[in-house]
Amino acid sequence: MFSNNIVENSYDPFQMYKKKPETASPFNFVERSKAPVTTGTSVVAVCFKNGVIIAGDTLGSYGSLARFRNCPRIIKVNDNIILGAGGDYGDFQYVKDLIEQKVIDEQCLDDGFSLKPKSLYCWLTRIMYNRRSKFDPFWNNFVVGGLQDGVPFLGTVDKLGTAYCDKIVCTGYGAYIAIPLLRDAFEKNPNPTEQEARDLVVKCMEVLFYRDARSFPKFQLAVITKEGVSIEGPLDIKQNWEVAYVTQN
Amino acid sequence: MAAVLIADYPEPGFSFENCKRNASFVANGFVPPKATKTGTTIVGITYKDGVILGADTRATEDTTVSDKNCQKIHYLASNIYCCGAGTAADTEMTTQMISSQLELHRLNTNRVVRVATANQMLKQYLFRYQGYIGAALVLGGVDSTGPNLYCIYPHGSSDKVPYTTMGSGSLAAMAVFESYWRPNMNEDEGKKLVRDAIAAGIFNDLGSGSNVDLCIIKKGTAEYLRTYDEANKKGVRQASYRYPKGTTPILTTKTSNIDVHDVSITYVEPMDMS
Amino acid sequence: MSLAMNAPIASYDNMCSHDWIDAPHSTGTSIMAVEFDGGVVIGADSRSTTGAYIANRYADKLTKITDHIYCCRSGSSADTQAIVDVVVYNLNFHATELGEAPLVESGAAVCKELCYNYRDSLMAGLIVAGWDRKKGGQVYSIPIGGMCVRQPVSIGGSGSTYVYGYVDANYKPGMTQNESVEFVKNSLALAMARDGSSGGVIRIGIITEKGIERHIFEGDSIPKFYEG
Amino acid sequence: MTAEVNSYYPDYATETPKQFQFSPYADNGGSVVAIAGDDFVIIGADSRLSTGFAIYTRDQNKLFSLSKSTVLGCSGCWCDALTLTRILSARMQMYEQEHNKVMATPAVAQMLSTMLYYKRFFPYYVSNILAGLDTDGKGCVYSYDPIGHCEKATYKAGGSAGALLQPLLDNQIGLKNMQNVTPAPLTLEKALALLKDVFISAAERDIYTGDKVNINIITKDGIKEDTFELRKD
Amino acid sequence: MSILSYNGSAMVAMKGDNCVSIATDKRFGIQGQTISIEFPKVFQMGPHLYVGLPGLATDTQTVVEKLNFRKNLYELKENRRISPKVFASMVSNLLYEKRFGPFFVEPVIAGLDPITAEPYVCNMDLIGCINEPEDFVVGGTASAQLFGMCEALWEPKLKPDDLFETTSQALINAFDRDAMSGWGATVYIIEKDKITVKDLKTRMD
Amino acid sequence: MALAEICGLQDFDNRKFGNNLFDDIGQYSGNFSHHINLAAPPFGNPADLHKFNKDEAGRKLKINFDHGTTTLGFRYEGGVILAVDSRATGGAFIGSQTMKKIVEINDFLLGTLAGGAADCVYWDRVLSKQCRMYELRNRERISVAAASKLMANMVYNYKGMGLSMGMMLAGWDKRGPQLYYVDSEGSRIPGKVFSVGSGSVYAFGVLDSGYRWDLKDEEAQELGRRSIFHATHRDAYSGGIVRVYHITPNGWVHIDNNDCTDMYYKYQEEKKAEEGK
Repeated sequence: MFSNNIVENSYDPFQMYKKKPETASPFNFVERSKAPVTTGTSVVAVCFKNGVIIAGDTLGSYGSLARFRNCPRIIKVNDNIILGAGGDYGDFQYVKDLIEQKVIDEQCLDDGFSLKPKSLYCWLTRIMYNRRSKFDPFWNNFVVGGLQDGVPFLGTVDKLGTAYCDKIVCTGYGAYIAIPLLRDAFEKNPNPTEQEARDLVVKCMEVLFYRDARSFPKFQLAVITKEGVSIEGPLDIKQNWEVAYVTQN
Repeated sequence: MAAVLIADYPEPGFSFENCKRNASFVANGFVPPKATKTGTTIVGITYKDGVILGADTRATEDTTVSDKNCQKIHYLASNIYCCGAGTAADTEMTTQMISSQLELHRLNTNRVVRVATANQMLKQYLFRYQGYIGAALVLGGVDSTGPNLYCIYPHGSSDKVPYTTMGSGSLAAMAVFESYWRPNMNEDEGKKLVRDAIAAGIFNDLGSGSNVDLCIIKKGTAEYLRTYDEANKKGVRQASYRYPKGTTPILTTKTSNIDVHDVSITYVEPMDMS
Repeated sequence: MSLAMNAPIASYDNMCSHDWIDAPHSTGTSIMAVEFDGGVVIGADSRSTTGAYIANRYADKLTKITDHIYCCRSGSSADTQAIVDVVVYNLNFHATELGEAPLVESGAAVCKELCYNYRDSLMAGLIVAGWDRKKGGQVYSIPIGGMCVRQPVSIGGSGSTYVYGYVDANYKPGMTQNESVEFVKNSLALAMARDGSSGGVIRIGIITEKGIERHIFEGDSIPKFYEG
Repeated sequence: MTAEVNSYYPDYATETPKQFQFSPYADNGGSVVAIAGDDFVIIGADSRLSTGFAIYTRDQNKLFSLSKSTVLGCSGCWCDALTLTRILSARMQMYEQEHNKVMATPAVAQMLSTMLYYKRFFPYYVSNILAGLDTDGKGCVYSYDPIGHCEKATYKAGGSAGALLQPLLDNQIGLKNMQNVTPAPLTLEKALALLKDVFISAAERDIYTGDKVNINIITKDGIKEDTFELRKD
Repeated sequence: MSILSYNGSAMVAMKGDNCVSIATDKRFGIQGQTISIEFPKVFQMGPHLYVGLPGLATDTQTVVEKLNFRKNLYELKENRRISPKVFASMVSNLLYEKRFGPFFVEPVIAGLDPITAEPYVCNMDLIGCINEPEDFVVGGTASAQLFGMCEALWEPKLKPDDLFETTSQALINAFDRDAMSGWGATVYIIEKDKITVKDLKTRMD
Repeated sequence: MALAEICGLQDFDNRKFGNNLFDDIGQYSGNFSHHINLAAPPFGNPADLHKFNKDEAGRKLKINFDHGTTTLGFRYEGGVILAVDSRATGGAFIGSQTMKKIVEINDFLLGTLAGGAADCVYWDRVLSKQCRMYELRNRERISVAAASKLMANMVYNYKGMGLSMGMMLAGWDKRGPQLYYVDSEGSRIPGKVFSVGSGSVYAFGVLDSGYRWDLKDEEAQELGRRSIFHATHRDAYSGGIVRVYHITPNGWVHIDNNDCTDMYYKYQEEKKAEEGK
């Protein structure tokens, strides 16, 4: 555009002798104003020696209202994959249906292959990016955990389609509160056992409950190992409030 | 406005004479520049004998590190120190000013100033400016009532707390405290905990970085440990980039000698400015 | 102080507009006070938030004005703290002039005066409660806007919206001290369970002729209700 | 904040779901440097993937090897980079199947430019640097702007610390502003040392550059990988 | 476009072994248009003290006048030369007074202490937050480029000659990548017994 | 889904995702088969792009498009002279000092580029393909007029959508030396003397004062060189090296490249020598 507006276009080769033509939008375009409504907060996930743990609380918040307190956000996709989600619950259910359909399709083929976590992760990246490119994103963060040919796999995709794999993945407030704890622990012990990993994740859920105003003291914890998938919960968060007695005015 | 021949002697307090001009710049589409922020992780805890304050040492301007080793723990009085986050100049100047007021207060009352006094002065000052002075502070000290720790928000509210964190790395540091803080820790445990909390900020928050500064305040003493821990070492360069003499093309050279003897450098006892 | 001018330096960094950096510090809050024969019961949660981040999970929103008058604060932390500081100063002065403890009504009146005069710039919802020799236990509610009304039971803060029904259904005039404590505890527990800006522990104060008696209910001692 | 949500009764306001401003882009940071020599080319990228003030991961390889002699370094909006490279490698596969030969670096360079320009009105916010050996085995570097303006160079820095990195390369490889220096052919050792040094400098000052540098050394024998640690803060 | 880059400037100051350097470009432009290539941006404030004021040219000139006034007043009152450190806090206070309507300059100060001859460099943001590092400070529109150059080039204990080369190379190569600054450069090397001012041959486009 | 459709809910079951790689390839590289077709953005006016170049936190993305700047061209007795600088800037950052701003479309046709670098280069490339196609179809070289018309028509399709280009097409065809100016607004103007880009005002100053129809070849080349040089000196966004091309009846000739720094100090010397006389 031959914009004379120095804010938007700090430099324009034609600014010396051209005026900006006043043009109205040539398209009759409906701005999408979709936004997350009922939302889930953080998901915490780590890889351990022979598997992956994903945890998330069971609250569906409607703004600051703790509206639905029994919303499971971690699902088993198949024997290879577990999936955790934060963000809009409606979008999550929609994607969940798609995935379930996908899994059923695979089963129908009955060719002995089943969906692997990396394929699901890749597929999620595509649908998230494509929806983002249509300006109609799924307002979710997905965390895919599983066993890729026996090796633990953990990856995440956000609403833009930004995807990465790491041994530690946390979304929402977890990215700020749980990640520092987990990174520190993993630096000291890069290959924790299942029990160590589980203790770590439970600790993170406790700290998240203390500091995230959209969290809830009941959570699910899914573990995937060679032995299979187990989704426990809702588990209660152990709380410590002893400091309240010394902070009284 | 002063007369033409008599220059205006600086008046105390803020001056707003550029405001209108600057607003017109903004109205004309120029982007107002950003001041240096201390993205910052600052923390404080109380322990058995007193208070430990901690801070990282990075100051940022947008995404550039403008100062790698700045001091974020400011002196307020011999028994009170204060960590600052937010707009760097604001925290610097605010604490300087309150420090001088506390000193006057000490001289007036002839007593060790109390932390609560410093807290009141700071929060009232910040409240007056309604958040426009962007200083988020962690105030700690020991006085006749024992160890005291406050966290003060830019809008002028404050909480008395046993442990607290502020700044962009506050969540990382708070995660450490929530996991490991307990009442009545001893000094070594306390130092380690504060170091760990600041390190969590340094490594996980991009606005915080470089080194860990600590300040341990006990009854009667305050120990400022500048660069308590160098969390990150600068990488070692592979090569040296010294240039042989004459590498840079020069147009003109002018040398003016300063005759050091001519300027009578007599040592003058400096006025006590402290 | 009029600094509302388009300050050409952003007052806080927008590089990373996160709640815990940008949002003003506020007590999202559920607060409550009930009169009973011989005193009042006041109660509050302990969560103070900046956006969705819990800046302080041990906050004490029951603030002392005099030995027998307390104030429950909701709204902006900075504003309410400043108001209370001024009120304390005024009432102390008033008490010195009078030579006796000020009335709860006076405390409420000073609060109201401030809230009303600065109604456009302050965000504060207060409940002033206490005991005095003249009228016994009293509760005054001073919501935003600076009105003041005495109520036998009053609730406030963002969490209160969820428990108006409960309070209406369960308040009975002439409750005893213990009944009142239970009532406050239950109401606050319900509010905290639904309101994300309220939570933590329940702080309760019982103000009688003897002064205040403080209690804390945390974790398992907070009453549990349906959590589906 | 409550006040914004309900300005009439802020006392009792409860936050309803916030109206989010959706932005299709994110700045995930990262820097890329490539230096070409007579019979080699090296390309390095830091491994920090971040957003705002948070680090997503410390170990994200931003170098995509497209063939045995071509490597692409991407930084910027990571979701765009992922898509771009995916399509690019798919296109290269198609080319290989159609022509029965691997696409040469200059051809990849042109194709990338065309692909970037396709999204002229909704660009990939990615700063790309393509490094490889041309058909004569000579090292070459191509740099791009987000909409596909491509320029061939012998050295180039891009990404979040591009402005910090580039002048030193100008000076040390381009021998700019120096008198009395005799240009000598660039050795691999010198190029590697310089690459590491510029990253050390950038990690000091750019918050989005750090953790680790992944280096690919491309010679006629193929691609050799190397890594180098940086500051972690 | 930021107000600070309206006129364009590049500045750097470095500590050496018993010496300091300060270097500046010479352009005065109005956005893309180069008006003058002889515009002073570094000013002598004492025998061993220099201040550079990169930023908006009108404020450069206003601030230097105000600083001269305050510095003279100080030296009259105290009857001694101002030390760089004291001068820095004077500048800082001047800028912070205008906290809510700032001058658009980001000063760079370099000097030797008049008594101990200790090298001193510092810079500050536009509202006066002082940064006193051990090595170098930069300012102006080319500051990103300067940061990159200086981080690589600076070494401790540089002798005046080496300091000159290092400072000059850092500055020239940095502003060669910045459209808004350049068009000649001046380097000041401040030693205890002499000041050396050199004009550099640079790109003029 | 009849009821749903009656109710106007076309997307009632929109679970069909075109998410295989093949669809993506088509979706993300459509201009491989149709060069003139670019992807439509998911927002109304493509010129509104700048509204979206912020991340979620409202921080501006730092990546800028490359811009190129001062170019000039003039016709005279001996043909057409084109002279350009070589600087590409992204914001205030100088991305390149060696950008090639003259595109060799064929042996008798040159294009210069100013404005968005990618815009110019892409469309020049499309144009050169079309010129070649024309040549194959019609067994004769395309005229400059026709080529410029093709160009103007192509970019006219995208008028108002944010393309930024001002180019000159110069060549020698049946009708002799030709010079056209084409820009992204759809203008196409034949003329004798043009200068385009932010440095053009300075270039015009020198160019106009020295221009005559009957210039000698060397004079004409020096005039072009000097005009660009003075523009680079005054304009922050122009610089690098000055490239001069001359179009003769036998096709174009690349005269020389000169670094602006060398030219500056050379001209300074000359000036000094003259003053000394």
